[in-house]
Amino acid sequence: MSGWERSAISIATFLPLVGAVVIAFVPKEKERAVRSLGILFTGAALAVAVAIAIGFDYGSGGGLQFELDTRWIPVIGARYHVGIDGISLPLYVLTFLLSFLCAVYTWRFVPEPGKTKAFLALQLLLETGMAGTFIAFDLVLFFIFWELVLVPMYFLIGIWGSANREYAAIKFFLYTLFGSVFMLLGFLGMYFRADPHTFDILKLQAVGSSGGFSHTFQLVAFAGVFLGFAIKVPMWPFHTWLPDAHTEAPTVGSVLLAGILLKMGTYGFVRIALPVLPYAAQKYAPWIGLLAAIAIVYAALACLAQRDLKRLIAFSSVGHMGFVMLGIATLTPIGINAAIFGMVAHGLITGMLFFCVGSVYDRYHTRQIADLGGGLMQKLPYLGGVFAFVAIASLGLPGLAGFWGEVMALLSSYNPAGVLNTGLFRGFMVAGGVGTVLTAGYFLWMLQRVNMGTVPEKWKEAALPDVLAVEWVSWVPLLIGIVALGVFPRIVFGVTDGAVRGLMHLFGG
Amino acid sequence: MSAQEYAFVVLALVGTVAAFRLVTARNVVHAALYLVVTLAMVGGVYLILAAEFVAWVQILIYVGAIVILFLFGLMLTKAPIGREALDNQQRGIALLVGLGVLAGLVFLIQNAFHWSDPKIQPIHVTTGALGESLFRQYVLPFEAVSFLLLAALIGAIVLSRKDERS
Amino acid sequence: MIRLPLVLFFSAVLFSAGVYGVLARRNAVLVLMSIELMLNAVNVNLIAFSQALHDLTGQAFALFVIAVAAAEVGIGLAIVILIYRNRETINIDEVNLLKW
Amino acid sequence: MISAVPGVSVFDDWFANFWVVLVVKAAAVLVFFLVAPLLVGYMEHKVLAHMQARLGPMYAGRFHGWAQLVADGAKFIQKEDVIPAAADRWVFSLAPAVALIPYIVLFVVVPFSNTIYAENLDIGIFFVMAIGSVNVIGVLMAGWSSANKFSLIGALRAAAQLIAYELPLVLAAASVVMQAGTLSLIGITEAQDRYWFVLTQPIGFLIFMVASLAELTRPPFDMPIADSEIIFGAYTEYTGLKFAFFLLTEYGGIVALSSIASILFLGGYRGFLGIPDPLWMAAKIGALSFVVIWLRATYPRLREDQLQRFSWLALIPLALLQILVVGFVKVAVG
Amino acid sequence: MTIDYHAILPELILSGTILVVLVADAFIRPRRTWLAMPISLAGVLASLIAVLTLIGSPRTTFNGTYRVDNFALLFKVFFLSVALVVLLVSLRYFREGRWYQGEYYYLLLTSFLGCVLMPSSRDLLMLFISLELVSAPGFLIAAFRKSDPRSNEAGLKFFLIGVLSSAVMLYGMSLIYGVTGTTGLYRIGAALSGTLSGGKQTLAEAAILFIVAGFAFKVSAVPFQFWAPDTYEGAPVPVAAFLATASKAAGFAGLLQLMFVAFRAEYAFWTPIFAALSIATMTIGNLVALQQRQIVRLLAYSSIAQAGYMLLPFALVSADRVVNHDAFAAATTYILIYAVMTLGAFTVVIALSRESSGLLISDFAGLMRRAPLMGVAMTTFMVSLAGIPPTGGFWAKFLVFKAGIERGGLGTALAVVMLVNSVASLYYYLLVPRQMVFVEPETDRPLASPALVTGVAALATLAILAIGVYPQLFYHFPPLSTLVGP
Repeated sequence: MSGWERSAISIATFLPLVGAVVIAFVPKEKERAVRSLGILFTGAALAVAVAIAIGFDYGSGGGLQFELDTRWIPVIGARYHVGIDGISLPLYVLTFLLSFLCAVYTWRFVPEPGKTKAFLALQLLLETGMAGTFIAFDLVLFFIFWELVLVPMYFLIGIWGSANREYAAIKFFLYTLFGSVFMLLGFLGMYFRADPHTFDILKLQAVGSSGGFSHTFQLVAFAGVFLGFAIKVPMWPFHTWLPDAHTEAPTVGSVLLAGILLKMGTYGFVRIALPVLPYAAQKYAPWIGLLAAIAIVYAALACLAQRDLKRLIAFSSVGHMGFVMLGIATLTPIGINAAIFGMVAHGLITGMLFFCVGSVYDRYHTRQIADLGGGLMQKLPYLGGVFAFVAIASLGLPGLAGFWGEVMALLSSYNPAGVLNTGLFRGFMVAGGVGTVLTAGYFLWMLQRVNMGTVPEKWKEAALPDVLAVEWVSWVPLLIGIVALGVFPRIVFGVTDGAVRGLMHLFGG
Repeated sequence: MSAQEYAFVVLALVGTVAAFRLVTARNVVHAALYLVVTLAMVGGVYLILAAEFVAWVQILIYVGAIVILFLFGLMLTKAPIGREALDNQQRGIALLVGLGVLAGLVFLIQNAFHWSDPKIQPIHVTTGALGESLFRQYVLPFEAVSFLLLAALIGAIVLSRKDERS
Repeated sequence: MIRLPLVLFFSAVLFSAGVYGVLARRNAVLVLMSIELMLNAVNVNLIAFSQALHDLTGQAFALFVIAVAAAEVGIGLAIVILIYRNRETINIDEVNLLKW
Repeated sequence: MISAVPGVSVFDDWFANFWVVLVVKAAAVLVFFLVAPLLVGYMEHKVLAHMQARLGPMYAGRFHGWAQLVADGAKFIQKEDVIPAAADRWVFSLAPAVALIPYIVLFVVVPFSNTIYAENLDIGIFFVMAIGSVNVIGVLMAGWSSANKFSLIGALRAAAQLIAYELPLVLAAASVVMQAGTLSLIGITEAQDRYWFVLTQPIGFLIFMVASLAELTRPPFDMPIADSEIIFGAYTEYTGLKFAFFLLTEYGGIVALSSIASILFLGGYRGFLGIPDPLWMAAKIGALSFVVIWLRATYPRLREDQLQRFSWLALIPLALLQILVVGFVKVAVG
Repeated sequence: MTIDYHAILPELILSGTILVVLVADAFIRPRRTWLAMPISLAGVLASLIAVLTLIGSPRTTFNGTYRVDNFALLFKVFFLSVALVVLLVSLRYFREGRWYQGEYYYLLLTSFLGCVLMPSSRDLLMLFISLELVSAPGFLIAAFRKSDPRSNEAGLKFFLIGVLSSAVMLYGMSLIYGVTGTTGLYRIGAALSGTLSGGKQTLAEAAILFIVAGFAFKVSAVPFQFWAPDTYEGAPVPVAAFLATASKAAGFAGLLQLMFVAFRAEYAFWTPIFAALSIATMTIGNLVALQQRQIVRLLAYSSIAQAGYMLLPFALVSADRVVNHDAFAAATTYILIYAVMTLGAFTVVIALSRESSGLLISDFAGLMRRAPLMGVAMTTFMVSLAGIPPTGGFWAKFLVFKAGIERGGLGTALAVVMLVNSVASLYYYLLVPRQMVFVEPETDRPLASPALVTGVAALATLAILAIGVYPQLFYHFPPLSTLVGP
């Protein structure tokens, strides 16, 4: 293996961290330098990530590539084991893409109270944590990256958030931490039950698929990791931190939170919970499916009741993640593929939605649907257009990215894995279907209230800029992505399918 | 019972009574004086147990120095003649705990050592032998204690001296 | 010839009396005296065991305990006098500026 | 670890002997204690008087007032035993006994020849120091229980002084012990068969004597009873027999410390010229007592702070130095 | 018996330094008394070098009562490093204001002498003396702010509870001596695992209880924790830092030796006690910490809660050697990492105490702006104390969890309790960064922090982060330095 292959993903992952340190040493008066550095480092990291994607051998997406497995903490048996496979790759690239776009966006939009330097440094730190989670193949390493996102996100929300930011920040922190410590217990349990003791995810998967863990243990351990992942996803009823965090977070924070952070939870299910603890996964799957179905319907209903644009989108996230979880719960290759697709699509779409809302807020200084009062199309045609486009993508219009994830998740639940109760899952499918309709309903209603109609008196005279160049730069890639994924879903499915099938093979069948 | 045991019992009884008076006395100086009695009786017990050197150390250090320090402390802080409330409000609890500890210990001790079985055959230890052991086997703790005493001395002076300014 | 438990009982009595004193007294010096009582109980134990085991360690140990006790009384009284100078009281329950 | 000889405790020893022996010994000690201080007291009367160019007592007992102290005693017995109303009766009454008894007990180990002694403890000098330190408690008791501020100040002064000078005293004794290689008083005496330790440790001797004076609260170290400042210190409220006890304590103390000093530094009962040992001992005690009295007539009283300073900054460092030197010599020679 | 002077060389150097400081203080002019600090520093450094020369095969001297093995060396290096730090941060604190500087350094060093003796003491007598040598100067320097009644009170409480607990501990030691006939830890271990009559065994167990109670005071475990917050608050801040780190670690060093060497055979008796102690300590520490407004008290309760975590591994001891090994390593690691974090936090407090002596948490407002370095440092310490990766504190907790899960049963339950506690603790640990970041300061004036103090804080931050990223740097020391036999 070449040195490039061994180190590429580490380079990409830690470049932002280096960037954060570099930025920390730039005097804070040099605003432009700071912003340039932010774009530079995220851009460089993205470039490396793209290079990885190009160098990726799509023919063998099931195996680990760019793998590096080296000594790290021998005393506790933790290794620095990173690698990338078909499941990770889309999420990995998405991470760098969104981070880069956020850095670009920050060129123009630094939320109150400024402090660009700290803002960008924290963003970069966050990026390392998120990216690392998707490549870690050692539970301890995974956990470290997982937790690494907490502190920067806490400050991003807490410092640059809106009115209720501190409450939201601490709530986010405590919820996720609470979940993750139980996850850690589960990890430790896996370590000790595996013979020989190991934190290596691949080895644990092998142990899990060969029935190396007792049933009782699996049930207990799954409960632990479930708590960790489910809170992060967030699954109903652990979702209550999410609307607060999203609503209060600055635009960039929301984008990253929705676009990537939530994926860490679902990714954890796919990567760790299911393959390592297959028996428990089967036992819990109906319950997960149930929660997912509830989430879909509940979120849709909640959205109908929202008056705050951002909060509405936050709740819609809960619903979308419900589809992802439903796909996972079916334990079928189609379902998991759908889930991964759904994650990527949600990352693009919801990220984009938050950008839009951020820009709307930037113009109107309000997010209340009633205050906006409609007429966005008239007042700011480009922004209104983009917003409408993304909202429609989000409700799952065929031909756009949102569609494939949802429809395939529903499809897979028509015919879940053999061990699962087909009838039950078909029930979930019906609920999901109802959810889709409701989703379409609330998005359209929202568009009607925001985009359509005439411009209210108070905004008529206001000189509001339409989409700026910076915004175009940071949005276009996402918009292209949304269309591209809608038209060519193979972009993702082609990558993931091999890996998913490999995983499902391990998983028991 | 042997003659030593009779002597012991007498000393122990006096010591016990004095100890009780010490913790119940209504006057601080009386308490200190009861402490002297207890200490002396304990010293007597050491003598009966043929630990002569320790016995006289007990008198020299405890009675001759520690109690004096106590009395000094009491008088410098204006120990009044007469009674004052020396006890706090937890006498009942304290009594319970004290009795509990006593009962527990007595039970454990009689459980561990049969009443008649281990009889101490006191051996007269020459001071020389004790000195040997102190300065050979225990020379390290000995030196450590000397540092402790020096620190206590210096520190106590620093704390208790009056600063010019105040 | 002395029965070992007899001596140990005496020590237990001294110890318990000390415990009572520590808990029941409010004057710092009296508390310290009660603690001295407990230390004496320790020494009685040590000497008794030393003679029962015919082992010198106990006696050496007792000497160390006495030395340390002396040091601590010195320290304690220095602190007590310091407090008295600042506060005019050495009752523990009145020395309560620090509260959680 | 046990290198001790299986043997018997002190008490075994006593119980093994006849009670009569004990009683006799006790009586002998007591009698000596009652007689010797009287002699010293009388000596003080006369010596001081002559040093101050006066006669001193001349009437009681006809011959140079030899019975003056007996008469004093009789007078004290007759006097009313007053206990102040505010005093703490028990402590007040016990104080003289507590002050006096240690000095009596102390004589148990003082040898007057290698056969005439009450007890030969192998830690004799240590016993002396231990017992001698108890006396302070009596003074403190007296001072506190009198409910008189002068008494209390006196007692505190006495205690502070006794603690301060206890150290040089013990240290000086310790260097003698080091040279002699034994704690036993007879052993120490016998160790001076070729020369007195005062020759090798003159500084130690001086320290010991000075510290003894302070221990006895004798002039020039008599701040605790400085009559011009605090009347009569701890003893202010005492009358009658109780007061007599304190006087007895003082003279007993002079005898006691003189005898210890003579044992430690002047070869104790060892003499020459064929004069019996006990007489040598008595002579040395007398001589040292004379010195103690002599100093009273010679030096004025120190101030309280000078007194403490003298001990901590002069005597103790000197005594430590002495120990160091003895230690070096001992190691170098041995 | 010949004495292995090399084995006690660090202690000899340290004692020499102590005497030099004492004498020098008497002869240097009052305005120059701060010179005692550099002298002490040099002595500690020399002693540290002497410790390093001892690395190698274990040495035993003084009839087996004193042993210099990896365990001892690890702790000695640790204590001397803490000494360096405490000395450095003390300089400015004690130069400002009317302090008995020379005496302070003298007493501090004496206390550290006790610390250094502690991990080598394999004998009850030595343990007792070391413990006293740690504590007694501590009593004195806790009351060093003489004119402040709060400091006096700090000293008095610390002293009374300290002496009481030594008395209780000594009583236990005397009983152990009576039952086993020895004071040597290894021989006690052998005696306890041999045949004892039932009655004697019970008595030994009671004695263990007494001894544990004594040490529980030293490490401020509930219910012996009352002194800690009061004392930390009242004492000069560097002294509080010392008490919360070195002094506490010394207690743990002693406890480790007692439990793992002398009393291991009785583990069935004492592990439940430690479990209860641990749970009570961490829970009460955390609960009360939630209500604190004063920073030193907050740190004090935090240190109590952390003591609970450190006690947890003791409760895991069992017949399984591997588990014991891991539990031992977990406890050791936790103690060491904890000390770095706490010392760092106190350093920041010292920097801040120069401008406000009351030191409420609200005094931290806007610190991130006024002193970014200190702000980042304090945030790191707080996050680390809460146990969030990628900081050293996480690895400390991780090892404890790991050992708990490995033990299974009770261990898992304890780990869960500890987890819940860690999460709850986050709330109050975040209070400080919250103040620093989110709250506007009254003044924008940059905080004037002495270079020494800043340097120490930066160093501690780096250490915490370095351990956090690459724990292996440090992780192999504790497992090597075990007292659990092969």
